[in-house]
Amino acid sequence: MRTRHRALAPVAVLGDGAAVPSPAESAGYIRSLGKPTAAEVLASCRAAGRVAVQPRCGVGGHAEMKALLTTLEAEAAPDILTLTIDSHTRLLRFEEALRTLNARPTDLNGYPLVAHGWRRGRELNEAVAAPLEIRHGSPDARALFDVSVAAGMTSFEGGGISYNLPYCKAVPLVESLRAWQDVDRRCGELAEHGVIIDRELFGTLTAVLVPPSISLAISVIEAVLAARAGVRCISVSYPQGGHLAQDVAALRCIPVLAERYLPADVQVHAVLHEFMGVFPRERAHAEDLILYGALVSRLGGASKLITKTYQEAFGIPDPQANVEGLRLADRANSPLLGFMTADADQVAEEMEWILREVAELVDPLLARPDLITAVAEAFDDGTLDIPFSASRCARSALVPRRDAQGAIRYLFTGSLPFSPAVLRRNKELLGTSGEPDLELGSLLGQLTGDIDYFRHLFRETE
Amino acid sequence: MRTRHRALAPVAVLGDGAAVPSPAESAGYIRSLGKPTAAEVLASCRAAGRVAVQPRCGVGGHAEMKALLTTLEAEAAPDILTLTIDSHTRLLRFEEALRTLNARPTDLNGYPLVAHGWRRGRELNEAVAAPLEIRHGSPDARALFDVSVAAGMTSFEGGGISYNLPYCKAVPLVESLRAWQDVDRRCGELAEHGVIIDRELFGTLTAVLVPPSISLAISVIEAVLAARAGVRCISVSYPQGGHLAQDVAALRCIPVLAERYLPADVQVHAVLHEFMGVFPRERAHAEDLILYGALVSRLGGASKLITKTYQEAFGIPDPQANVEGLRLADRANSPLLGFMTADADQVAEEMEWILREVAELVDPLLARPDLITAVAEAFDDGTLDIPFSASRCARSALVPRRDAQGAIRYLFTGSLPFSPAVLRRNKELLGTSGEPDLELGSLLGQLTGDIDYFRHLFRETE
Amino acid sequence: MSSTPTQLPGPTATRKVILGVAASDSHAVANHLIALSLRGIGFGVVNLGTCTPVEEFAQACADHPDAEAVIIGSLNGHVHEDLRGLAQAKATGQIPVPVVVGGNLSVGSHKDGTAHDRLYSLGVDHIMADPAGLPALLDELRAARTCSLAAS
Amino acid sequence: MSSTPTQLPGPTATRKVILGVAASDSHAVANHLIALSLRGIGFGVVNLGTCTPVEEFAQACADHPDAEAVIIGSLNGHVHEDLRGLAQAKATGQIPVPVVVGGNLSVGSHKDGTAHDRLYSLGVDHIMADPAGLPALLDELRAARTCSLAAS
Ligand code: B12
Ligand code: B12
Repeated sequence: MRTRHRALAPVAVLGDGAAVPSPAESAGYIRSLGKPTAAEVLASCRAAGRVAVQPRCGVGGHAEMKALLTTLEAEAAPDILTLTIDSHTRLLRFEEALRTLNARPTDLNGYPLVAHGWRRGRELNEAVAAPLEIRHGSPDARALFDVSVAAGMTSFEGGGISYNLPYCKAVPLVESLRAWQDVDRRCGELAEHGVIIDRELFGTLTAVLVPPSISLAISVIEAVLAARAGVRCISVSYPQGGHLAQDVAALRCIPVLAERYLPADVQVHAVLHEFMGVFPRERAHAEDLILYGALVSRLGGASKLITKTYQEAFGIPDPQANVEGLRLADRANSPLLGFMTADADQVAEEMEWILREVAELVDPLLARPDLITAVAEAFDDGTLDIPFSASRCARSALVPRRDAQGAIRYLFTGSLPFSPAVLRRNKELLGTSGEPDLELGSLLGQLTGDIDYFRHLFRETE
Repeated sequence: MRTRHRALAPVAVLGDGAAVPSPAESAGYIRSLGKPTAAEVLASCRAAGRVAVQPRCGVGGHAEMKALLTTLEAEAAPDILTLTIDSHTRLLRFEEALRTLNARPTDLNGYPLVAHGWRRGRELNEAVAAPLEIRHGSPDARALFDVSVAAGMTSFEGGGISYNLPYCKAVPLVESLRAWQDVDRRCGELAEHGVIIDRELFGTLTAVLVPPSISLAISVIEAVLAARAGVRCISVSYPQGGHLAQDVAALRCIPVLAERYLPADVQVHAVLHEFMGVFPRERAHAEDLILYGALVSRLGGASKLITKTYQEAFGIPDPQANVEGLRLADRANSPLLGFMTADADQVAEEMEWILREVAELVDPLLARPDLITAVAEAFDDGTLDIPFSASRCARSALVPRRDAQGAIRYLFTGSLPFSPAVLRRNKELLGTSGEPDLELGSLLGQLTGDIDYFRHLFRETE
Repeated sequence: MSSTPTQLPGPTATRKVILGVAASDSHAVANHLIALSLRGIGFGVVNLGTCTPVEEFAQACADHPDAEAVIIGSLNGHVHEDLRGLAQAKATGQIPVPVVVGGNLSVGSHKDGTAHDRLYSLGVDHIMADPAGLPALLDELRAARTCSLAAS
Repeated sequence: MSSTPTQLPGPTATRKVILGVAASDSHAVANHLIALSLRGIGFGVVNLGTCTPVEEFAQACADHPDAEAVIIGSLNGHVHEDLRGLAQAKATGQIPVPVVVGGNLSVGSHKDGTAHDRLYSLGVDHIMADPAGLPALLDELRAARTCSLAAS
């Protein structure tokens, strides 16, 4: 149940009209806050061998948001807290966000920070001890970034590809990539003022059946662009797909890729997003999956875990469900679980192929002088692609499927520039002798089965 | 928070004076109840590869007890439910139980079933779908057993040794063993009426630093006595000690011992009691330990798990804590945890020695014609013994210690008839070259450290 | 391995629907699958995809006067604000066909009926839970329409 | 390996206490450890062990008139019913020495002060949390007693 609060005075104009402070002023505020930055928390968790846990959380009203953050901190003490932004704000529909905020704040699926303004953001920040991350989905996040930094937030999610393709229909990639280059440059500027902003990339993409090498290839590209623009701390997030060895391998690839493609002085953290696809509906099943995800993050050596709740299948969770999700996930940090291991051979094999696929996808692009143009062209001609794109900028000619063990493989690769060896392995693992079944109805059934994988596994669909 | 209820009319005389029905009548009632017996639930869980979960739960008031059971069932759906009996009733202090029940029911640390009477017991039984077990600690449980069966309870914990030595000071073993022979014979009688009572033995004993071979040796003796008296379903419980391989090995020894020492037509189930010693006080730590225990039960192939709560260190838990403990423990039944294993070599080695130690303890006694007398004499001369006995009937000359890995070993064996090989191995594992330190202060410190093992492990004592 | 069924045009379509996801909503998976399955049973699907404002649905109605229905998905809880302009678009005849809505139609994990009531008063004609019911509903709608055309 | 320190008698004792656990309570571990540690620092400990009714404590006082205190542990939450007879035993002089109680003094996980008040009104003189404080308390009690003896 959400705590009831007296409504605050309505917000008359966006951000109450207060001019956003300069980066230097914001950096000064952040240093004066007297709390660790997200980057510092990540570094100290990594040093302590602990996976930092962080909720998704965002509600429309200001008092409700504050209560949500303080409740989560009091009852589950996550290492980092979140401000999830509503989807009007994400799409620069600031007026719609403002109107809904004033008319019916509970109709918002996140906190409209631009409408509330940076001063309210500071109030939230000062109400809790943990640093905050802004999680959103904006192809163009420049306005939101400035407000966020002014509010003292030290972690900001997104990227020119990963916050475009899953989050909008018709924003050209060149535009979003340029807008995110601006954000990244501002991070560089803040670093010069002594404040490191953790820039998390949204490797989760469209979340459903995303092959690891697609997620990591896109993160590599975004990470290279971010580092070139001056970002000093990059979190590479990867969405749990559901197959233990594949997920552990994907996470363990992140430091290898960082070493291969990024300058040595950039901190890189691996982050796991607990299963991002269709969640089981029964509480016990959802909790099994939450714990499983948390264990995967530990086995994969992630620095951070973004949690889900047992209400995931139904809607934005209430605070209590969120607390319980965090607590359950934190069990994976138990000192008593040192005995748990993932099969080393299987993980090594998955890593080898993931790294190879990523290289086949990104090496040709990284060789080009203008990476942004190269990326836009690649999506255009299908040499880069994602499944189930929300945007017309990606073809979604790539079709994933689960193999018999539940790992995510490529059924169709569209125009992805994979070597014959990679294509052959995927074919073999899917057991598609010759051409796969092109009949629509049967493909649809198979895909739906793969999407609902965990509901089937828990026999919820019988 | 305990739900508040209107007090019922006070109980005028024990059990409201209603005569207890005959075994045949009780059996008829149980068959008419239309719910599975505990033995049936255990068998079906075992067949499904699921560890049945069961709470500890008992409060003094009748309405409160009913609310507790229905809450636990509604919110956590344990496979079997419990009626934990207060400690006046355990010690036949029925009048004290009745007085406290009428004066201040919340002062009771369990449900005084004899005072409430079998008709109220039936009401509890009929309020829930799961079968109920009576858990108590009575050296002489005959009155309680009759009331329990009349109330339709199909599982009854205890044994002539295991409900004597940890639970009273001066009841001679021969007396308690004979009283329990009566209980076991009544189980045989009920079996003839078509009702199988699950008889759980309390291998947990004094719970603190109990070496596995002591627990299992005493269970073997009680199981042999029970089977001879006609019991058809025996649950052998073992208290989690805290060392993964040792605990898994102990659980896996149970079917081996059953095959070695019991008739083939007796069903035997292994049961794990989540850590029964000093619990950590911080909620997160307690929950880590609860999950760990549950995982051990799965790895050890237990049929059932008796759960604890995060409030264990403080007192009888409230219903919500109990619900949460059950839910967390049930995660160990997740179909997603098939990848977890215990080190096979380590487990095999521990099993070999546990089986050997048990044989050295019980074989001489089982060879004697009168097992009850043999057992009483053995405790008398120290060839059977338990640590930290509550009773004067055991010497507690045996002193356990944890080895460097946390496994429970023998520091002093008193007069236990162990072979030189066993003694040597324990000495080696404890790293005690020559005679161990006999200085009192230092031994006390070491023992306290071992007792507070998990509080230290979680750094609660720094 | 180069062409994929999600890219295949539907077979020569005799019936047509307009499909899309509400304005602030980028959830694409159900949209992809619904398009695939309607095409699979012979519908022509004008799929406007994610993030589609009411005006874009209206424009599609103008471009495809033979469309039988407008089918809108919404998962992110913002359906009411996103369809704010629907009442007017229907009143002015810009969206002259039945509007079917489905998905997750309010914010939060505890649902009640008010979200549906609010949608009906915005001009939504049908609310569906399971897309598997779409073909039958479309048949019904066509039957009703033919009737009312015949009657008028 | 045959004799064990828990069995060793204390060194020649100059001071003596009576120790035990309340009547319905069989928790033995703290009792074992407290006995060990008091003996370790030179006390003679008459350990009545678990499940000790008030009458048994009184009998021990009669048998050991030189005992300085009666020390009672209770873990199972039943301390109030178990010590019901204490007030009378003290009033009649059957337990003439200070009574110290420690352990877990009420049923349930949420504790308040009332459990302690009820114990004081039953005649308990001191309630202690940590047994490590026992030696200091016993010294204090002896000093107080010597004083009051000297004064009388
Ligand atoms: C995958 C996913 C994403 C992906 C989407 C990628 C993409 N571009 O498609 C990503 C990660 C990008 C994402 C983003 C967000 N998501 Co999202 N997402 C999900 C998730 C996990 C699965 C959705 C999915 O793909 N399902 C597979 C399809 C096949 O099923 P479905 O969408 O549930 O649809 C079924 C029915 O709803 C129905 N249906 C759907 N559409 C239609 C249409 C018609 C006409 C009919 C008849 C039926 C119908 O039929 C389908 C089959 O049964 C769900 C939670 C879940 N279900 O487990 C959350 C969920 C839908 N997301 C949610 C939210 C809020 C968001 C965000 C706003 C972020 C936030 N604040 O948390 C952003 C959206 C940004 C935006 N602008 O909209 C919420 C909605 C909350 C609510 N209503 O209260 C959910 C429920 C998660 C949650 N518990 O908070 N999400
Ligand atoms: C081991 C144990 C048992 C063993 C005891 C074996 C034995 N014969 O000794 C077994 C399994 C048999 C058992 C049985 C029961 N137990 Co028990 N048990 C425990 C447990 C897990 C540890 C106790 C222990 O040995 N601790 C080690 C010693 C060294 O520490 P301690 O006893 O806590 O004592 C410390 C302080 O209390 C204090 N202290 C103790 N005594 C004294 C005396 C003095 C004078 C002083 C100054 C200080 C002092 O100093 C000690 C060191 O710090 C505790 C929970 C926990 N703490 O984790 C429950 C616990 C004490 N048991 C409890 C209960 C209720 C029972 C039962 C009644 C069953 C039931 N209804 O659940 C029966 C008792 C039957 C009876 N007739 O009394 C409850 C008490 C509940 C309450 N007060 O609300 C506890 C807290 C568990 C719980 N959360 O429900 N138990």
